[in-house]
Amino acid sequence: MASLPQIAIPGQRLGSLSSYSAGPGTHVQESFIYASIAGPVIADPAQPKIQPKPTLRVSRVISPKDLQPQNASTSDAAKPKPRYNTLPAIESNVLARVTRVQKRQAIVSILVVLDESEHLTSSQTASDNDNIASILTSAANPENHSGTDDLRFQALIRKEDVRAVEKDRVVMDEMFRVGDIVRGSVISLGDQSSYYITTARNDLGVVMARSEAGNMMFPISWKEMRDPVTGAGEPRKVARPF
Amino acid sequence: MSNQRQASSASQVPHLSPAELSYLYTSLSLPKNPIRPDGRSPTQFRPLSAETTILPGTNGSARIGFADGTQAIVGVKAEVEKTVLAADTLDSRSLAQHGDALNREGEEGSAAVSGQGEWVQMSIEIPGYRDDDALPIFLGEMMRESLVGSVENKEEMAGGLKARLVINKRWHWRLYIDVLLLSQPLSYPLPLLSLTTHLALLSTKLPKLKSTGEEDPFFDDDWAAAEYLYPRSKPSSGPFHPVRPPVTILVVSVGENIIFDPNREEISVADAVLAISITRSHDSDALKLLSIRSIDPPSRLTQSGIPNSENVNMIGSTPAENPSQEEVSGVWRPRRGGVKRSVVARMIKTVLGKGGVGEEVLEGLEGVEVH
Amino acid sequence: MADRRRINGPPGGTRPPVYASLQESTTGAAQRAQRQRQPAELRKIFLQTGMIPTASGSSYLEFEPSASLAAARANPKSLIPPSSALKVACTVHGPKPLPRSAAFSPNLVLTTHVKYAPFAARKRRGHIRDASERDLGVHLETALRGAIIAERWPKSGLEITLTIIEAEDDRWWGDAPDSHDASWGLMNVLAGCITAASAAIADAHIDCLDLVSGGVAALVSDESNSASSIPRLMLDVDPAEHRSILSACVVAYMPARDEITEIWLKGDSSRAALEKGDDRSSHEALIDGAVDAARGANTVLSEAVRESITRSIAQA
Amino acid sequence: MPITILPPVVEDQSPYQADSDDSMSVDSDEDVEMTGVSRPHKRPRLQANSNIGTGIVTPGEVVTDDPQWMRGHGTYMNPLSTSIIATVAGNVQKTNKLLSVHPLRARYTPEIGDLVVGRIVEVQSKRWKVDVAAPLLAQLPLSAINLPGGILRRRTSADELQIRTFFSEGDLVIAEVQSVHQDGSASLHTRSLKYGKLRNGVFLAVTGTGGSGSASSSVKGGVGASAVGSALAAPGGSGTGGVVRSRRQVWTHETANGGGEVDIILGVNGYIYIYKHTDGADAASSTTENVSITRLEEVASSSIYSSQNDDISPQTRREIARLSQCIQVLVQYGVRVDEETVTGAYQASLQVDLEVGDDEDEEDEWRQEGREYLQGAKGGRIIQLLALDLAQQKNRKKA
Repeated sequence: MASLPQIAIPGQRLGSLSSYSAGPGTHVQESFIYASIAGPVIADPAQPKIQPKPTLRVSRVISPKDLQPQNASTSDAAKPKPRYNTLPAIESNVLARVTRVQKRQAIVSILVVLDESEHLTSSQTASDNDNIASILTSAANPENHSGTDDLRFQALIRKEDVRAVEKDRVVMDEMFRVGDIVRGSVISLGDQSSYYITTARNDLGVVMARSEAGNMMFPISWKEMRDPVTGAGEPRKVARPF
Repeated sequence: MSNQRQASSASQVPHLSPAELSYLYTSLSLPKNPIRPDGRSPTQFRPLSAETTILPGTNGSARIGFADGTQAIVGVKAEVEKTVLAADTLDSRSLAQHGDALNREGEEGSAAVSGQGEWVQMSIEIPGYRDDDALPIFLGEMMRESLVGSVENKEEMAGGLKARLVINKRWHWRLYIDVLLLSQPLSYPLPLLSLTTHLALLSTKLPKLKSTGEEDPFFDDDWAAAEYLYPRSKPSSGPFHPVRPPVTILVVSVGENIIFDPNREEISVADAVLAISITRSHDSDALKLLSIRSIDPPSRLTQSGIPNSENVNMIGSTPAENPSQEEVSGVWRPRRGGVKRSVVARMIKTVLGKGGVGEEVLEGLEGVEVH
Repeated sequence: MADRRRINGPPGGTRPPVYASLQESTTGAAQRAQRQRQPAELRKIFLQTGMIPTASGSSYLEFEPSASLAAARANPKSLIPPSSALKVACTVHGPKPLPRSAAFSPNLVLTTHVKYAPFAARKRRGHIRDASERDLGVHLETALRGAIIAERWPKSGLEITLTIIEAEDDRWWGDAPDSHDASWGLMNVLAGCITAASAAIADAHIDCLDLVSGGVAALVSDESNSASSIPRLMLDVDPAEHRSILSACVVAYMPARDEITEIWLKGDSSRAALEKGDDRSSHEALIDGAVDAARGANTVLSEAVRESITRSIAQA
Repeated sequence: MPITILPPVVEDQSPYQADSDDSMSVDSDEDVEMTGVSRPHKRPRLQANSNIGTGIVTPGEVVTDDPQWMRGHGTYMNPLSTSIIATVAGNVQKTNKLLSVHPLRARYTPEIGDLVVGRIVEVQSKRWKVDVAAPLLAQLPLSAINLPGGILRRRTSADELQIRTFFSEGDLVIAEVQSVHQDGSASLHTRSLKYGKLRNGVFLAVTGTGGSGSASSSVKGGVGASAVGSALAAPGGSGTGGVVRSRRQVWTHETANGGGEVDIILGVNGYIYIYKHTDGADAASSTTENVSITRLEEVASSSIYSSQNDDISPQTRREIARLSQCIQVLVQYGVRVDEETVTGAYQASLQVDLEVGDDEDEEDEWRQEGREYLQGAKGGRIIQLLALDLAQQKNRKKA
């Protein structure tokens, strides 16, 4: 097995299909694995039963921990990672802002696609939230609501996908309001334009919202949030806070 | 919608199912003897009907129709125009002439001798496309570049078409070639347009010049005395190598096979599409290559098929998270990548070679009666 | 079609002022730039990625100016620069959602815009894209589409914009127009655009089969009597340096797969002086020459991409 | 010779040549009329007592003044008079006392129960939009397809999410018209094992058919189709062709030259699909009695949404191409397309190959394999043979 290059550029031959299987960021040509994007090369170790061969991938995310896997713990003081063009895929978690609430569905625009690695280890999510805090605060700000939606992928939350229980009694207005930030999971790549998102899990739902009065609210139950200033509660499908 | 996508690219986006594409690709790539959907041999063109000089108001015209009903009409008009040097050139010699009278005799303004490519204007009208869409522009540039580029060194046609348009130092002909497709194209319209343009130019006549030298030009008003733009008379002796307008031929490669005049279905599974312009060589029987352009194969935009093993609607299938990248027989995969040099070379050879397709096409066109 | 929305410059373009000293010099020895390079020697290329922070990917490419330009600068005889060298900026936006009206696409929808800056060439260009710019866009799209793995990005669009800041000359400025046929500079521009766009796409982390680069080769004849001389094959020609270019070829080439994604050859390639024992036909030699030039550009390209990824890792 | 360039065809026949075959105006159930009735050059005006139901009428022409007739499609009545006036150009048809004009050339008008071949053009959240050559796109609701895993299964929202895995843009489907809406657009269903996604073959669109089989597809200036056709006294007269509603729209054809069995679907809408016969589907449909419903579903659904082709031998591909060409020849010469004519043309094409094969030199290697281009001079010969064949059959029937 030839040694792997640390960094690959598109078109660079990484290894043979006989010793590796091809992961994201690579493609196969005549039984060899080639890189298809530029970035650090990572060989995920083989998992018995599911994946007999180690999987080769080229990472889109450039973070120091990918380069020094042995001292991953030292990289906890994660600086903002440059994030590149992740397309929503089925089962990827996203943060989205609600742009319209209709009787049978809510329309949201996807702000950011969260990394798979990040929802695997919950300890990482905290730092992950730091990373995207700036996106969220600016997105939750009512002044920033116009304009950039055309550049974001649109998604739908259908009424039946809002929560797992009492599906028939869902009233969309009591679940989401325009401007809310929602954590959701992609369930379908959908039709021409929209993706489909579900929030029917405890950890999914509204993560940030402003009250009628315009104040940031905090969650008090799985279906209510409260304005710290006025003390008024508003119904929401709330994501379990961490 | 689909029109919008068409407009963004020079090739048409096909609407075929993955199963159809796969069937076609396999049929066309059968080693040695591809099966074309309409039973033609790989080098066979669709039959067409042609006539020339159909428009009395033009200097030359032609019409070609395919059996499927698509027709193209080309009209050629010529106008006399005063020669002006382009504003962006500082012709050193014209400057020199001011100061240096000695140079005058020896060097003429070269533009006046060789003609300018701008004197040939070409416009293509295709129903369903705006005139600034990619397809008409791409086709127009493609046909014009081989037309003005065909430099010949033969006596009657020295300097090619451009030079033929020179009347004298101060006057020249301007040629307008207007190409009209009568219906929305059912296949890539290049061969149709090119063949029609060829015939129209063959039939183009310019009035006989009566003036001589540098005087203002005047012409014989007897149309019967007019001369062909591309001379048709045979020399009394010696081999006959007529000067002819170029022809652009569409060639595709599918697998190992090379296929001519593809219809829409065939082009949508092609690995590579080339437009090759050729003309007769002036000093031998061989053909001359004028230009090659690759055309974006529409197969790159197609939808891939799903192998049964990954189809969620199949019993016992396992929908793969990361779709496998290996080829499965019977499953269409959009073409990706380019074309090998050896394939390009073979495509050119099939066109140019002795007794090749190019020769036969030109021969066929020569057989069309020109009044 | 006149542009009514803007106030345009004079319609015919402007001539640079002509001074007496120029006339003297033109009557004297010819000032034509001379090719200093070997026939197979390429111009140096400057290429850097990530110059435009707001774009998903970007690059800037510059060809090394002809040696005669430096000489002319050092010892100005004329106000007119003897040659120009390509400068291109490329931005990539996306992948982003397709417009609402667009139909479903299983693949990444690529759109390319090639635009000359108004001041890019000796003659001023308008703001509206003309036929040759659209034509370039089509060629570029063909070249790139073959390299991109489009099915990885369903329902998304990618917009590639190339701004040509300085174009290549089509001929030496002192020659009359069309004395040896048109727009050879366009082919150099296309080759540069392909290389630049490829770098920007890699910078945007769009999946590609390979880095695709552009290269140009031409058959040139430098003797004044072009009929008798035998044209020679040269790589990466600067049209300003040659009296007569008979034919030229530009390819977009992927070295890892040895495949051509775009080829554009034009002109009379029937005669060429090849080395003895070389039994290729001259157009094949021309295509091979262009591929060699593209290989050369590819070394710069891959180095630039590698450099940019190392840089971003260092920052992380 | 790779290129054939023909002089343009001058159509100098009598202008009324198209209606030389009067019997075509009658119900299309009848067999093709062979006798070319020569008509007087000047057509009599159709007036009150004249012979109604003959020939071609043009829009605005009075079909009849006789009040005993009821007006049908393609006609209108001035409220102030009793005369029935044509609104389209076409053949007059009488059904009992109903008088209608069948357009010579029209787009397909869907009718309930029609078997159609369609192409998916758009995927919406709960239905597909399907091109069936009608003026409006037809719709295929998600609820009108067979869901994999059992016919009795309820449609779930999960099915909605993966609607694209059943059919997606470009896919060809064979379906039946379930209902026709007010605006003339159709709703389709594929709730039968006969229906579903098409693969293993080629698609062919017969242009300009109006469903009920009135079409003129000969193109002026095309490759001499109509001229040659009429010279050979094409059966069915010129001016009609395309697919007609008939007893069998789908059948299996046993091909020659080792091509095996090939299925042909003639969609009433003029879309045709020719594909390799697969035993799997056949087994499923023919053994309906023996297999339990759920088992049957399993068998059928193993191929119903597949987009993977089976292995198809070159011989089969060649015969599929031959069949497709035969249909094209039929259309070119204005002959209606149904099982009888397609089978006849196929046999004729084999015969033509034998004829040609005898006297042709070996000069052209491409001609060896019997996969020549049929649409040319050979097309004419095929039609000639077909006409003979059909005439004989008819005589036999009469006798």
